[in-house]
Amino acid sequence: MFDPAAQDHHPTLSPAFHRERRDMRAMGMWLFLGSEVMFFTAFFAAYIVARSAAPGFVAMPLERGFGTLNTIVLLTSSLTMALAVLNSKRGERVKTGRYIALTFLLACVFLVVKGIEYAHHFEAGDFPSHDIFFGFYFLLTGFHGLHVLGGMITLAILWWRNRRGDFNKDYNDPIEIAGLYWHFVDLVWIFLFPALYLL
Amino acid sequence: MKRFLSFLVACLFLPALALAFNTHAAGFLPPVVSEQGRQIDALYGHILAIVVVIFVITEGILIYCVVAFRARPGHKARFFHGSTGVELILAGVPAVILLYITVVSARLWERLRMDEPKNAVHIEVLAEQFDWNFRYPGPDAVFGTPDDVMTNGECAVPVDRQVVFFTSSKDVIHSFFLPDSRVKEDVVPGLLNRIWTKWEVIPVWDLATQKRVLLSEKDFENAPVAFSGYAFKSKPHPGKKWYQFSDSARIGYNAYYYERDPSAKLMVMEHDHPVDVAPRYVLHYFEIACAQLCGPLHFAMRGTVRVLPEPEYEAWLKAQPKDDYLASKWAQVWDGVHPDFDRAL
Amino acid sequence: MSSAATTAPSGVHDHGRSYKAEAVFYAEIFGLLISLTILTVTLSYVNVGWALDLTGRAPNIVAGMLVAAVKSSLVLWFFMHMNHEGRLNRFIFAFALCLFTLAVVAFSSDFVWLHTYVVEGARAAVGGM
Amino acid sequence: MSAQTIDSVADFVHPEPTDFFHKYVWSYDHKTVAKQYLWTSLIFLVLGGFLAMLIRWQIAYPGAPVPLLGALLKGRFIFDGNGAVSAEGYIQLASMHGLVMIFFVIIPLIVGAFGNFLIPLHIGSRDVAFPLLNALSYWLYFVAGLLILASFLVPLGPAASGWTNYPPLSDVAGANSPDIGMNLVMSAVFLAGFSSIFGGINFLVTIVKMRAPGMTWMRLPMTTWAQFVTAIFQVLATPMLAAAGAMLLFDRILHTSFFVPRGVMIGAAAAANTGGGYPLLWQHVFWFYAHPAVYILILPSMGFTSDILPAFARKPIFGQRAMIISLVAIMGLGFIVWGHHMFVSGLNPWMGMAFMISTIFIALPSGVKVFNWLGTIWGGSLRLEPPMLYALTFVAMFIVGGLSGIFMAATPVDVYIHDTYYVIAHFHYVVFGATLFSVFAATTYWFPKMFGREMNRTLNYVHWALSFIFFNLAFFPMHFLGEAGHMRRLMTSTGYEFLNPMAPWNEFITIAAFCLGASQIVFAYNFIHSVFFGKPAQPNPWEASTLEWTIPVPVPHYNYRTIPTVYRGPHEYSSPEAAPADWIAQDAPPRGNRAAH
Repeated sequence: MFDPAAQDHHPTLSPAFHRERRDMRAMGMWLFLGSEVMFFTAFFAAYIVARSAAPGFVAMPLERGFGTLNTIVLLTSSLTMALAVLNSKRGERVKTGRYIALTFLLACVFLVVKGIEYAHHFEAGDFPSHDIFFGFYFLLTGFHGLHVLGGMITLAILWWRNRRGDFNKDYNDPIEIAGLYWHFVDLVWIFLFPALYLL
Repeated sequence: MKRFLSFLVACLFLPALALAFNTHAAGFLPPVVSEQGRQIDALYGHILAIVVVIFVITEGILIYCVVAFRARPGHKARFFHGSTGVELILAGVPAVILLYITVVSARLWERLRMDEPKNAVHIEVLAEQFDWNFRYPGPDAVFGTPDDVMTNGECAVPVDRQVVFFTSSKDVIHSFFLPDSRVKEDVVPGLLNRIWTKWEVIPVWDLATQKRVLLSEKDFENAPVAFSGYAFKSKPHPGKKWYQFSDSARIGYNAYYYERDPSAKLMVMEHDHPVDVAPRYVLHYFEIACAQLCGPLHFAMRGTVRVLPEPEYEAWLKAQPKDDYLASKWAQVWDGVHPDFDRAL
Repeated sequence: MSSAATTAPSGVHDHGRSYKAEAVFYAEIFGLLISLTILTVTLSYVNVGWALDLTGRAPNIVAGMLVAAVKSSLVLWFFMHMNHEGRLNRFIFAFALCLFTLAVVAFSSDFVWLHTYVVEGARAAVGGM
Repeated sequence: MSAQTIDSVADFVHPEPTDFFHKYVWSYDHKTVAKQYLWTSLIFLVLGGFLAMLIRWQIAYPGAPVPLLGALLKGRFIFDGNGAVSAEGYIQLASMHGLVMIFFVIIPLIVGAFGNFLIPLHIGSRDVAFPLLNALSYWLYFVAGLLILASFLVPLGPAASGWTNYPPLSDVAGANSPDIGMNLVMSAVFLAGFSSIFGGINFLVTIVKMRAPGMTWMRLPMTTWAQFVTAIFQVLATPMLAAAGAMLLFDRILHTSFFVPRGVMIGAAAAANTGGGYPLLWQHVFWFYAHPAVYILILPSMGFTSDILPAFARKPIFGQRAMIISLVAIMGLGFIVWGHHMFVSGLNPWMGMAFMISTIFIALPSGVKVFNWLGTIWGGSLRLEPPMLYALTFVAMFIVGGLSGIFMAATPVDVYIHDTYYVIAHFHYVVFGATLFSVFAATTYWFPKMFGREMNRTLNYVHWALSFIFFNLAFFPMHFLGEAGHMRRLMTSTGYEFLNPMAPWNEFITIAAFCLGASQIVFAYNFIHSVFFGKPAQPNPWEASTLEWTIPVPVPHYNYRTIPTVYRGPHEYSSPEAAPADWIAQDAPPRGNRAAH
């Protein structure tokens, strides 16, 4: 009989426990993604309002080449993340580690490309205070970049825990939850890319 | 028993409050001077009546329950979970009342904000941190031309004519609030808001009773009103900048205006020659207040509206001095940035 | 070894497909996403409304948003396993998206009215300066 | 010793901390986190109340030096040269009173403290879903509190543009808004927002996934139902505040111009922001959050009342299904009524019409709830203990607050009474009269379970009587001020002639407010004294039937030795099944004489 008072520090957790825990964490992450949707709602609503109602609003030309490259990089990282989750579900520790590392690298590429773009803008003098379009550009891509950075930190921790062997076929929901978050970051970029660069 | 009595006494306080609320409430609304204001007051009284009835019934039930169903030996609580029939009534009756209030309010809201009056007097209002500036189009009926009349802190309007205010702000959000005619609209920088009203009475100050009196245009004709010199000066002390807070002249302005010693002779004008008639009234004004927090001196941002009959209104317009400081203020903000009212964003 | 792997007990939404099939499926989704990206970039160079000879940006904007919506629902449905999530998680995300549309529609409808009523209205009211 | 195998999350318990640090400071236990929230928000309540009294002093006696503090702090903080409240200081007082009370007192108190303590106990679980996230959200709130306190000590003082921070006043440098203090306060609100988002996520997952067997949605106590709807508001509305805060901080620091239109001139100098933004955008995004926020402020209190009234009327709640339906209705409507804060702010008149209709119909669920509370106490046998008195006052004051809200929902009337003391009377009746009285009710009701000791009953009666009388004397005359058109946030009304007749009322309100502040000392003394020296309490002093009363006092670390199975609703008082006694616990096995409800 389970006696809560006699709790020792290393209880063994059964697969049923992990499945329940995974469902709770998935619901928690979906709620967090719901709140993130609302966070970016405010920015997108403000951007759409500024474009539709401001007579003086000029959509400044941005480097579409970098934008497209970034989109492809993020989509690839979504693929590698999905494969990492798939492998961790199959208990393939080595492959999972490799795919997490690949996702991490792609995220670095994304940030580097973003950095180059920012550098070009700063050289051309397009600071956020310069024009309201650039205010929105730096606001949207800045906060998206912060979310990518947050995702990278989580991926690094997961890669290290995976190398240490924490995960197995039963217990792998941290990677799956991080996958949810990463796909959401990619989702935001999918909407952000046409809004800022193309239209 | 002691516990219950103290509760009962405290609860009797509520119905007394309700009665006080009812009788005293109507007393605080300032006397209304515009047609819209009367409609708003009527709607307010209407909703107040409904609300006080609901208030007395529900609080009464609450107090009755506490008295009748208090725990006492031999009294058992009845066990029931509630019936959907009662629920429907409890939801239906308020729904009908609320629907009625919605319909009444919607009709009045449409009259207040949606049909702008035609051929009205147009006045531009430029709010700035802690002051109101007004501009009239002048004879050529076009704003931004040299013949415009500009004043600071004080504007005159003809009585019994629709007046449309175009309000915008130079720095932060203010709010153009006329308490007597129940008008209020925020003044947002970068946006041209329009608010309109019509004054039906002329405010005059009764020197005998030291009280404000509201005269209709007809009574104003044959009332012994003194047009003292100060009625036309927008600033009592030409030399001083009178809107700085530190100099309390601004707050004291109305005190100065009325505490003239009785011996000072008031000049009563009949068209253009003085007449020695003992004046009973002096021209008075309605106040403009700022209702939106706009900075530390938000409380001192006060303007005045002089309501005048038509001829006096024209005379007042002509008598306004040209002030290039005011003109520069308009040029910088109003015409410089938003030449053709293109103030959307 | 991989055969044992396929029947992972804790694979909550493991639909029995082999690892190979699963990976290929993901690759197909990825290919679709990349092609949609290329489509949306090419669309941006073209005046989408030429068939109805519409000038202005509206058709481009609508096309761009439609493609973005398709791409995001692909990612949402397959990569994030929304197809296997419980009804509750779908409801949460759907409710957030409804609030997104509510916010966007409400905010912009206030400002669009302003642009037409205030600017034109003002000019008309004062004799069209 | 054989390692224990745990096969269900309900059995997982964090090992009990032993040393002081893990027991009280960095603790995962929802009961300790609740007490941390409780003590911190009570401290901020004292600060907020103190700011309110300074405001009232300045309104009643404009320019008069503040009695004790004025001479002491001449020239510093919010005091001017001769110890009176300065013009900038008054606006900072008003803004910080609002900000501190809403973000740092009420939300942490009713959602952080009581939500944390009660939800796991009410649903029969050992802890919340994510204990680490629970501790994190408290410490985020704690850091935000430090930032708020720091903003008082910064040279130009804290925020000075109202708790709503409308730009361009809060946005453009030089428009009399303090520089660093405003940034500190905005980032504090930003952090407190994330603290409540994480709290909301935690509670939603706990309520949905960790209920004891047999605890169906209809058997859930009303407190947990209210916390469920509040958590949804928190998770989906608070991010809008974070985003609006981020845009405002971008404007203030990077001089972008999201909310600053073209051509803004402060005095003679042009604003640093280039312009192109739009001030009403902030109001839309802010109020999209802030109206759900004011429901976050009231819903948990409705939950407490819906649980306390049946317990002391010894009778099940009247129409539990209708109560739950109105809760869900409030959740639905809560998101579409934010425009009623902007009727006179240049909003499109047609949208004013739309928001009027949705606002008037959000009064319906509240009305249904009030009638159901009256139905609950109708026919009961009321034990007039202190928690019952406070809960009845909640109902009485919520009726007044709700009814005065209808005036503002009718748009033409709101044109006149917007931004006047009528609005202040309305929300203080709802926030102080309803929510804070229900916090007193919840504190006195669950004090034995929280601290294992009893509060002094007579002191509670004294506090209730004093607070009730002085509350009404202080806030009811504000309706009269509102009717006279007295604007809010006015440092002094002596400048306006149409407000001269209102000066005696202002002084009357100030005196009543000071007495109200003094009468809170009774409760503070009673609370602190009883925590350490109160009489030891029994597990179920009120003979209540919800799950938390079935466990020993003080509550063990693991809450339930064995997870209870639930057989009936939360308020089965004086039901035939209970036969001799007039209550039966939720987890008592069903007796033959009546089918479990």
